[in-house]
Amino acid sequence: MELITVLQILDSTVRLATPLLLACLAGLFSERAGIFDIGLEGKMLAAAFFSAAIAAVTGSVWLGLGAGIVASLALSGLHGLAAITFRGNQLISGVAINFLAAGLTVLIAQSWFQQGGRTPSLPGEARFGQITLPGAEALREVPVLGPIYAELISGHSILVYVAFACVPLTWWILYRTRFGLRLRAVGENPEAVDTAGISVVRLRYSAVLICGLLCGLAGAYLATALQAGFVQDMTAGRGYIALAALIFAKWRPWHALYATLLFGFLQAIALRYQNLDLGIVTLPVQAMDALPYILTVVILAGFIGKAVPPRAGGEPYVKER
Amino acid sequence: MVGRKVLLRVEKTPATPGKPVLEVENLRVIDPAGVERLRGVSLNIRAGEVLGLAGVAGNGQSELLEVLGGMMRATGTVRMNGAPLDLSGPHADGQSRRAAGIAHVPEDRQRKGLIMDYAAWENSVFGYHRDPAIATGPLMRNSAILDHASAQMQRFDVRPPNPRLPAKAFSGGNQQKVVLAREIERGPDLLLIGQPTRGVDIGAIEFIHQQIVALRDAGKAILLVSVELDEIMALSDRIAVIFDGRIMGEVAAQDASARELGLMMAGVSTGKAA
Amino acid sequence: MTLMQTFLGAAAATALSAGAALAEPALIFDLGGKFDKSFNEAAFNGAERWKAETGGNYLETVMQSEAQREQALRRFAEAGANPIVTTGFAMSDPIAQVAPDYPDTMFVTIDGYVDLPNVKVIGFTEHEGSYLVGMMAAMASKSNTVGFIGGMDVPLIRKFACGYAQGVKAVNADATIIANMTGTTPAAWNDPVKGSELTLSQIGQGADVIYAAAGGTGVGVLQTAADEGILSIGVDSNQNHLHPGKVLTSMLKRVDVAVYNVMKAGADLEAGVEVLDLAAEGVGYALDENNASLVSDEMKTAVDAARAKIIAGEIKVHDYTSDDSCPVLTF
Amino acid sequence: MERMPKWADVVLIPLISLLLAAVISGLVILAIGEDPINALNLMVKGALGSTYGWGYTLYYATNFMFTGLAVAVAFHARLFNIGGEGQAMLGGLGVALVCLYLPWPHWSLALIASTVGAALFGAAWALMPAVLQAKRGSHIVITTIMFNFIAAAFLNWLLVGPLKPRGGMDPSTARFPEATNLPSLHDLLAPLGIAFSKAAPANISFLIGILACVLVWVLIWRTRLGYEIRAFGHSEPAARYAGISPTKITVITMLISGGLAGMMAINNVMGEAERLVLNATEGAGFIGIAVALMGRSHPFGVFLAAILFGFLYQGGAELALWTSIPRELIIVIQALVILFTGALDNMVRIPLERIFMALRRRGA
Repeated sequence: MELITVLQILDSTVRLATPLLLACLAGLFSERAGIFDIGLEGKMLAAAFFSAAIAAVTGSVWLGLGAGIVASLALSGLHGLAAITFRGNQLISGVAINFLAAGLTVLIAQSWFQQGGRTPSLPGEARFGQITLPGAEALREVPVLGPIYAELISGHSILVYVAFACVPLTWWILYRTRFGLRLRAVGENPEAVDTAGISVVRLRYSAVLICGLLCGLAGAYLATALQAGFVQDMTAGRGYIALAALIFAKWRPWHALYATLLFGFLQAIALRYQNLDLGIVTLPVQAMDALPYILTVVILAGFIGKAVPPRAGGEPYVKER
Repeated sequence: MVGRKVLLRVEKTPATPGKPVLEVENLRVIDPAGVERLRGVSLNIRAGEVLGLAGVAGNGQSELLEVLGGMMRATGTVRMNGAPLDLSGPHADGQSRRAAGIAHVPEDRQRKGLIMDYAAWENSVFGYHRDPAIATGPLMRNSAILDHASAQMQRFDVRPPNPRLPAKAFSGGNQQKVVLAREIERGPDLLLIGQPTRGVDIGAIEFIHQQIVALRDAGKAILLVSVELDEIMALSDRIAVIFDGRIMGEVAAQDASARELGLMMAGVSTGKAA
Repeated sequence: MTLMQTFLGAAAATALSAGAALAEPALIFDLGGKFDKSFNEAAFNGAERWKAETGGNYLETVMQSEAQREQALRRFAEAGANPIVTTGFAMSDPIAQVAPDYPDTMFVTIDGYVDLPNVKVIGFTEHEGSYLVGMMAAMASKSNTVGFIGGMDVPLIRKFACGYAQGVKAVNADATIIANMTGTTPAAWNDPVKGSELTLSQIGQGADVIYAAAGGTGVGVLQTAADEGILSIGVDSNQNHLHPGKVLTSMLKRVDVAVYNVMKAGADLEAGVEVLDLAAEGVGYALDENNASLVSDEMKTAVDAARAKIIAGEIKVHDYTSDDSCPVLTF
Repeated sequence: MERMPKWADVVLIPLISLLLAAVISGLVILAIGEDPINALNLMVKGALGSTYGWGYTLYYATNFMFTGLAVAVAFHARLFNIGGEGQAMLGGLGVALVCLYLPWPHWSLALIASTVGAALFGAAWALMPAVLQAKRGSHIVITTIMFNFIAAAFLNWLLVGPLKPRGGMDPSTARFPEATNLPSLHDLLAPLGIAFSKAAPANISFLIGILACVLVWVLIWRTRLGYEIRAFGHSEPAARYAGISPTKITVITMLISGGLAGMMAINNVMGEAERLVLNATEGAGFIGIAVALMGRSHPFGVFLAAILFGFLYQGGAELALWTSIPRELIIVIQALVILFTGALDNMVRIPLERIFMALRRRGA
């Protein structure tokens, strides 16, 4: 394969991995604090719709981004209410949120724009444009490194750079701040955190809201950067792939980056090639679509190291009286 | 606590031990975290005697009960009526233990001995629900079980004697009576009983103790585990002390002093080890 | 049930009239949706034109999944709608199942094929229209590489691709044609993300004009082509206005005319097969103020000449579906 | 002590949850500028106002009975089988293979074989997640979600490839032979002199659905296996104490659950479509979650909740035809039911318990 083809596939990998990465880090915060979240998909979808709708109405992508984050935070708040305050089943709450978002976005979109559950296509200023990094054009002619810099590293929307910056930031928050220490502790042993006089409820709500914020970015990226508007069910299972990536990464930030890049790469390949000829076998596109899930099951089966979730995950914390 | 001491003078005749029922040799358990919980325990119990196992909670007595009850895997040898028990294979489970004549009143009756949401009658066959006598093919004979439970509750003075109430609706003592009734009415050769009176009201304590003694007098072997030293001393014929997964020593009940047992429980060897 | 109705009786007036909507035409849009800016939207426009001109009313629904097709047909037939117009080849099989149960109702399939006495089949000569826009693509291309992005990989879409490729080769026998299909399921009609990625891929391979015959997926193709500064060609509806000055032309497939005509004919509609070709203006290319600057006089002359020759039978454009093969393009 | 009477738990709480969901749905309808009363009226008329409407309502209800029972059985063992969708898809494959590749002299024999085929394929799809949960402790929710996607990709591949008949354009199998077509309610009721719509797809599978409800009731409350499943669901340590193998119960329960989900295919694939199409399940596997929660995992409750959701589904489809309310309204209602009866159960329960406690104190 030529360098330019490889670069294009990698470029596409970066674009497609970005929403997965943001959602995966979102899930990481929530689950590290002991709140399972299978509602990533729904939050992303709601954010995608509201960011596109507000961007379309106001013409400002930044207002759109804000609206997307607010929508995602609202659903996060609902999840927190169910999972933390009312100590309900976190999984069921996540399922409900996914359906709520799937239904409401279309319902509202239809009533608002009357375009069969879409938003109008966004014009230039209502979208995140591509950022050309300094020197990209000048360096383009440099062999190998030039194209890599100009094609692969430069020329993405701001949210892509934000997403990648979130990885070290997440690592730093989790492992280098007191908040991060407590957050991890509350996911492993909430009793101990409680005994230390720290509010389990407040910690868990913060985690859930950070999750909402990141899902909001992911959704807004889909609708206002990757695409120019919202279409029905545009997340297309990305929330679940992010969840799979989270397991794949064993709830660690840097590994989340690698896992989402891998899954983004698989998507990029599946988008370009209907059938992938590997010489010996021809892999149908469906196999590539299913590959992230199959890999996750393999990981779960423990054939490639065991994925152990945070110990207190999924259990509502009931204070001993 | 003063009143309790008075109550603990259990009326009983000297034991007349028969043939060995349970023989335990070199039993070892390593928990999932890699910590050795039982470090080569050996003991035996004969028909018609109560062996009390004294010890501070967390020194391996729970693991011993769970291994003998079929809830935990172990290595070593255990013989029941001379026949070896499966400690780590497919038959290391509660059903096989019951078939071998072992009954078990678990320490944590609310989490293990009972299903708190099941009605008393459903709990009255818990663990014995595969008994062909209470089933027709795959179906359970619920009305027969209900009648049987009702009668059993009368005999064991469970209050209120309503078999349709869920287990969680009963007081601690009455819950324990439901468990005890279930475990001893079938006449097991060996009864494992852990913390028989924890969280049980005074009236029920006396009743439960009488039942244990009556079972002994009927020629059954009993392994009693309790953190209440008084209870151990009042009910046992022989007392073994466990510390850090090892048997520190064993004394006849009539020779035992609380001080000596207390030292052994703290890990101090008194030189009288059996 | 009766209690419920009594209880709710007061508000029932509008509901009752809805159920009694007799002999109104009905329109069933295929997966991809009514606002795909392309195939289904053309049908919608036709129906709206009929509505505006006649003041009549029509029933409509949009397919959400494969499994709903039969129910939608039956529901409209039960409600007395006539004719029932459907878009997309996938309705063939459900119509074949349902139509015999309602012999007095006329069913119309656009792009499908059902041989029954109460079914009207409307087809188009998409290969001819595609041939014309293929010529334009070849003339507009500077890199001598043009692209084609299809929706679901079915013979019908290959028919588009093959006609297009023949048009390209007619102008420039050395031109390279890159053809991709979005997918193998109906989801391929509505996957703008994938459309966008395929566009980038084709641009990477040198394409500077890309023809999208992919329903809603094409929206992503046209968007990305405009973003990346190359030309695109729309399909079915006139899509020139989506990105003025950046869409070379659109291959018109007058689904709107077809829908308008059958609705106008109403219950008098006759069964049988009707093929709307170049001569009938069933297919063609779009020229308006949005692409006027892109279409040179030379281009227009050449294409119009070819159009006349095709109608006259002097140029034969090979139809992929006639023998499931294409002489100038391999898939 | 019981904090409130059993009837309150079984009847009152679901009703209040449903009411909350209905009120919020009504507000949503108001918000998009439609009249909720009119909408409800349309739904009632469309779903229950004719035998045609009933035919569709019962057809959907049959789907939801199977998927609802599937989720309910797993719930009894405290397993959350979110994979009903994938299991039902595979069930469809089972039915398709049985109907297409074996010769059948009569529909009754084909139905028996298809039911077995559907159950086996559905159960097989639940096997891996069950084993992983039992042996490896991998969370069954995650694995069943993954298996839903894998099932979708697998069927996608089959339907555009190996199973698509020659010359077919859309991704589906060939039509099943005439002999495998199931009698519809129209055919079944005609001998009794009841005129039932010929067009509606409700068929004999509805009766099998009811039978499945009864059998699941027997299984859960009358058999040793059911006793063990429930015991395991209430307390795993207690189950181990009683000699109930957690591994065995997890696997068996999931096999039953997957089998039930798979059996849905005799209704939608064999009874209605008479061929296997893409996405034949239409989300019924997920609606099973709402149905099981609403029905308190009791087969009779599942039956009622399935009818309710059948009504919502058919009524919602009617709404989409006659008003500008999209069909997605059903998804919103479904989400709200899951939210209130599942995740926010305590929000309804805690105040209600307080009321009952207060009433009891006053009464005492």
